Amino acid sequence: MVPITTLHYLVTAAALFVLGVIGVLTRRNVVIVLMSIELILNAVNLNLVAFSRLWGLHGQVFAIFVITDAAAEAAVGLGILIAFFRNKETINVDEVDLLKW
Amino acid sequence: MTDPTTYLSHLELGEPDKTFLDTNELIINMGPQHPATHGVLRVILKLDGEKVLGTECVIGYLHRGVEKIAENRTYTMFNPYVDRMDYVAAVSNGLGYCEAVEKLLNVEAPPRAKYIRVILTELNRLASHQLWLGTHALDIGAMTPLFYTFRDREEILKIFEKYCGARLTTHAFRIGGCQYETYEGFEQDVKKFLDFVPPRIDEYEELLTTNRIWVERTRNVGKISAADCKALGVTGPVLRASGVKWDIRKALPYAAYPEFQFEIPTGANGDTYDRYMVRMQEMRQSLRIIRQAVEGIPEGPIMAKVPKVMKPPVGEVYHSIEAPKGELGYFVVSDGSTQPYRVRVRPPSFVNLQALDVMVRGQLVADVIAVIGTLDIVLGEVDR
Amino acid sequence: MEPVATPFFFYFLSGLTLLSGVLVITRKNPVHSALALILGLLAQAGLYLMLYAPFVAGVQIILYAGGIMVLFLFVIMLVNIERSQKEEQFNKQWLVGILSAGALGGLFVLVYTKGSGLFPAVMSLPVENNNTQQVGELLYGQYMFAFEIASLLLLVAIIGAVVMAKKRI
Amino acid sequence: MLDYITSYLGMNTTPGQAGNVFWAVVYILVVFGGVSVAVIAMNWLERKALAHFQIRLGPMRVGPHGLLQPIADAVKLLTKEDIIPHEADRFVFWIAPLIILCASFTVYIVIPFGPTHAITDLNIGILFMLGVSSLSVLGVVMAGWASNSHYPLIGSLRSSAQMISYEIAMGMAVVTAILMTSLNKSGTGTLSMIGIVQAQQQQQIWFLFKFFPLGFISFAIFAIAMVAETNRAPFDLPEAESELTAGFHTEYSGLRWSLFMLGEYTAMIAVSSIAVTLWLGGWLRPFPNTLTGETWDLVFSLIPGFTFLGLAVIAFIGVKRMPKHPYFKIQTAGLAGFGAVLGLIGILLFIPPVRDRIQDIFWFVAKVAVFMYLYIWYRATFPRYRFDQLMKVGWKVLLPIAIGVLIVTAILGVVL
Repeated sequence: MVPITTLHYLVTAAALFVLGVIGVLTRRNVVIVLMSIELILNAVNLNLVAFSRLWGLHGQVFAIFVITDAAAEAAVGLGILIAFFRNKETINVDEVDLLKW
Repeated sequence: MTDPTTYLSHLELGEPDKTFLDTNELIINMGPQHPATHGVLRVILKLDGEKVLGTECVIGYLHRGVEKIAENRTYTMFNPYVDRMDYVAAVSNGLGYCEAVEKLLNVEAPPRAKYIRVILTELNRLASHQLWLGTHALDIGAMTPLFYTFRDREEILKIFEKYCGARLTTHAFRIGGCQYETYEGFEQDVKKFLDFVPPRIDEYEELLTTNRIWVERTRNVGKISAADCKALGVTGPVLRASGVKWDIRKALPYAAYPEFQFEIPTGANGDTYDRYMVRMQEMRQSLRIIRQAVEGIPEGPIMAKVPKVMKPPVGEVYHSIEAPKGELGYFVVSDGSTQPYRVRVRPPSFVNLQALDVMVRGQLVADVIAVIGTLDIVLGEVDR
Repeated sequence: MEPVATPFFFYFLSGLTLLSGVLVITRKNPVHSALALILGLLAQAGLYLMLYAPFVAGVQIILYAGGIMVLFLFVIMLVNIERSQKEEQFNKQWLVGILSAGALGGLFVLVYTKGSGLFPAVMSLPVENNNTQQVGELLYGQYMFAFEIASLLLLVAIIGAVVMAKKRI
Repeated sequence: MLDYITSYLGMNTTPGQAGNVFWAVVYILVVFGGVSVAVIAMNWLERKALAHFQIRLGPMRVGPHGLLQPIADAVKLLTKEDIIPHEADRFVFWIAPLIILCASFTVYIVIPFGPTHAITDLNIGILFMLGVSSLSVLGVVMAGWASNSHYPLIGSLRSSAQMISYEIAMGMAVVTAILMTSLNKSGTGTLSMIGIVQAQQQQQIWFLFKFFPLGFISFAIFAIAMVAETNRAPFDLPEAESELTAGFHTEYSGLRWSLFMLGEYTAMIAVSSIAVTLWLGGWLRPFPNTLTGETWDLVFSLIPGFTFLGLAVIAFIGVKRMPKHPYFKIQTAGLAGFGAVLGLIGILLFIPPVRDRIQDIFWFVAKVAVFMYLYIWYRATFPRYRFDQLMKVGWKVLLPIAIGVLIVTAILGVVL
C-alpha cells in the first residue's frame, strides 16, 4: 500500500473544495448554500493542517482562525437568513433580488 | 375533530410580539390528558414562543348533570350527590347543602351538631389544602411535599373513616344535624391530630417558603388585582391573597363559626406566592378553630326535629359557605313537593377558573401550570 | 503513540468526508444535509488527529460540530422547510455552476500532478505531546494581533447577528 | 500474539498510549460494561433513595428490595412496541437517540479511573470530553424536530438553548481548573485528564481547595452547570413532565426511549467524572498529604475491601429481616447470595496485588458516587426553574462569576 503523504490530504481537500463550490453555485436553499461554504472552509482547513506537518504549526493556528471566522460567518449569515425569511417568507437565494425592501 | 383555532375566535388576541427569532404562533392543546391540569381540564394555549397570548378553557369532560339529578331526587336522597362535586372537600359540600335545605325548612341544627360540623369541615379544609399544596408543588417540580402532605392527610381521612365509614365522599351530615354521634375517642383523636400537624406544616414550609427557586417561580406569577377578582367573582384564598378581607365564615356566619376566634389571613400582591402563604396560614387558623371547637363541644342532641318526608314550603333560598376553595353557594327552589324544583350550585372552582386567562396572559407556559395549580380547581366541581 | 493502520484510517475518514460532502449538496431536506455535514466534520476531526493536530481536532468538534451545527439546526427548525422541499432544488444556472466547478477541479488536478514534487513524500513527525502548548504560544505570541482581531470579529458577529435577527431592539 | 498481549502488562501507560489494540479493546469493553452496570445500579438507587426521601419504600417486588427492578424494566422496554409517528421524519427520528447515546459513551474514552486505567490518554482529553458531550445537543434538537409535534419541539428548543448556555459557564470553570495545572516550575499546564490529576498530586492539593475559595467557586459553578447540562432537576425543564409531558422525547417509546434514558444517565456519570478529575483529585485517595506514610497507605488501601464487606453485612442484615414466609424463600436466598457475592468481592479486594491495582478505581468511583447521590438529592428537594429564570442564572450569574474567577486565578497564578 502506498504510504499516506501530504498529497493525499491535499487531494481530499481539493475534492471537498470542489464539492463545496458546486453546492454554492447550484443550490437554491440558502441554508444549504451556507453549509456548502462551511465545506469550502473545511477544505481550506484540511489543507492548512496538512501543510503544518511540513512547515511548522502556523498552519494549525491559521486553521483555528478560519474556524473562528466560520463561526462568525455562520452567525451573521443565519441572522440575515432569519431576517430575510421574516420579510420574504422564502429561503431561496435566487429570490433575493432586491437590494432593499 | 374540531379545529382548535375556532375556540379562540372570540378572544381578542393581539399581534404576536415579534422579538427574537421570530417563531410562528403556536396553538397547543394542554389536556384533557395532561399531568398538570388536575383532571380533565383542557386548556387551549395560544403561544408566541413561550409567551402566552391567550387561553381558552374547555370544560365539561367530567359533567355528570348533578343539578339535574337533584330535580328527580328527594331532598334527603340528593344529599350524597353533592359530595361528588368537590370530592376533595366533600364534607364542605354536604354542609352547604344541608344548611341550605335547613334554611328552607326553617329548622336549625342543635349546637352539638353544629360543633361537629365545624370540626369536620375544618378538618376537611385542612385536607383539601394539603392536597392542593402537594399537587401544586408537584406541578412546579418539587416532588417531595406531595408525599408529606398525603401522609398527613391520611390522618384526617382516618378520623373521617372512623366517624362515618367513608374516607373521601363522606356524606357526614344530614339535613337537620348529623346522623352519627361521635365515636368513642373522637375528641382524643382530633386533639392528637392537632398536636401532630403543626410541626408537619412547618416541615412543608421549610421545604418551600424560603426556597429560592420556589419563591422565584411563584412571586409575581399569575397576579390578579382585587378589582379584577371582584369583577370576575373570584372568591376564597385567591381573593384574600389579593388583599380583600372577605371570608363568609366571618361575613355571613353559619354553623357555629360566630363562637370561635380566628383571623382571616390576607395577602398583598395577589400573586401565586401570596396565595400559597394565605393557604398555609389558613391551615393554621383551621387548627385553631378545631381546637376551640373540640374543647368547647357541648353535650346534647345531634339531630333537630325534621319530618321524615320533607316538604319544604314553597320558596327559594340561597345559602353559601366558605368552602376550602371559595364561596360555595346553593340556590334551592322548592315548589312544596318532596323534590327540589331546582338546585343551582355556585361552585368556587368554576368561578375561579375564569380568572385563569387574566392571570396568565403575557406570562410563560410554565406559569400556566403554576396558575392552574394555585387556583386549586377540582374538575368534579367545575363540570358538576 | 505510533499510528495504527494509517492508510486504512486515512481512506476511511477521507471517504467519509467526501461522501458527506456529496450528501450535503444533494439532499432535499436541509436537516439531512446538516446531519451529513456533522458526520463530515467529525470525520475531518479524525483526519486532523491523524495529522498530529489534536488541538485543532478538539476545536473542530467543540466549535463546529457542537456550536455552529446547532445554530444551523436551530435556524432550520425556525424556517419553514416543508415548502422549500417541494420546490425546485437547483437554480437555473446549475449547468454553468457545475462546469466552472469542474474547471476548478481540473485546475487542482493540473496543479497536483505537475507540482507533486514540491511536497516531500515523507512527512516529518512533529512532537504531539505539547502540540497544544505550541499552538498556544504561537497564538499568544506571534499571532497576538490576529488573535485580538479575531475576537473583535466575533464581537462584531454577535452584535450583527442580534441586530439582524431581532426585529425591534 | 501472546507476546503482544502480555507485553502491555509490564507497561506503565494506558493501552491507547502504548498503542496496544488488544488491551484497548478489552478496556473499552470493561468500561462500557461497567458504565452500563452503573447506570442500572443508579436507576435502582435513584428510585430507592428518592422513595426514602419521600417516605415510601420504592420498588420492593421484583427481587429482594427491588434489586431486579431495573432488569424487569429493561425487559419491558425492549419488548414494547416501537412506535414511530406517521408524520415523523423516520431517519432523523431513528438516529437521534443513537447520537445522544454515542456522544455520552464516547466520552469515557479519556476518563482516567487510575494512572493507567484509562482507555487512552489524549493530549486534549478535557477538550475532547467537552466537545463530544456537547454533541448530544444535536440529538436533542433532532429528536424534537423529527417528532413533528409541538411539545417535543418546544422541549428541544428549550433544552438546546439550555445546554448551549450552560456549556459556556461550564467551559469557563473548566478553564480555571486547567489554568491551575500550569502553576508549576515549568509553567506549562496540560489538557490531558491524567495530567490534570498528576498536577494535583504534584501540587499536593486538590484544585477544590486551591486558592481557596477560587477553586471552590469554580467547582460550584461546574457542579451547577453540569446539572443543567444533563437536564436533571432542578433544571429539568426540557422534560418537565408537568408542563411539556416529556419534552423532546414525548413521542418516543420502548427501546428508543430507553436509549435516551441510558444516554442521560451515562452523561450524568460522565460529567461527574469530569468534576472529580478536575477538582477532587481523580483517583487520589483522600488526605494524601496529611495522613502520609506506609501505615496510612495500608489503611486506605484496605478501605475498598471493608466497604464491600460492609455492603455484604447490610445485605445479610436484610436477609435477617426478611419475613419468614415460604413465599419469600427465593427472595431471601437471592439476597443472601447477593450478600455473599459482595463479601467475596470484598475479600478479593484484600489480596495485595488486586488491592494495589483496584484502589485507584475505587476512590474514583466513590467520588463519582457522591455526585450521583447529589443528583438524587437535588431531585427530591428542589422545585423546577422556569425557562427565563434558568437563562438568567446561566448568563447573568454563573458566567460573570466564572469569568471573574478565571481572571483572578490567572492573576494569582502570575503573582504567586
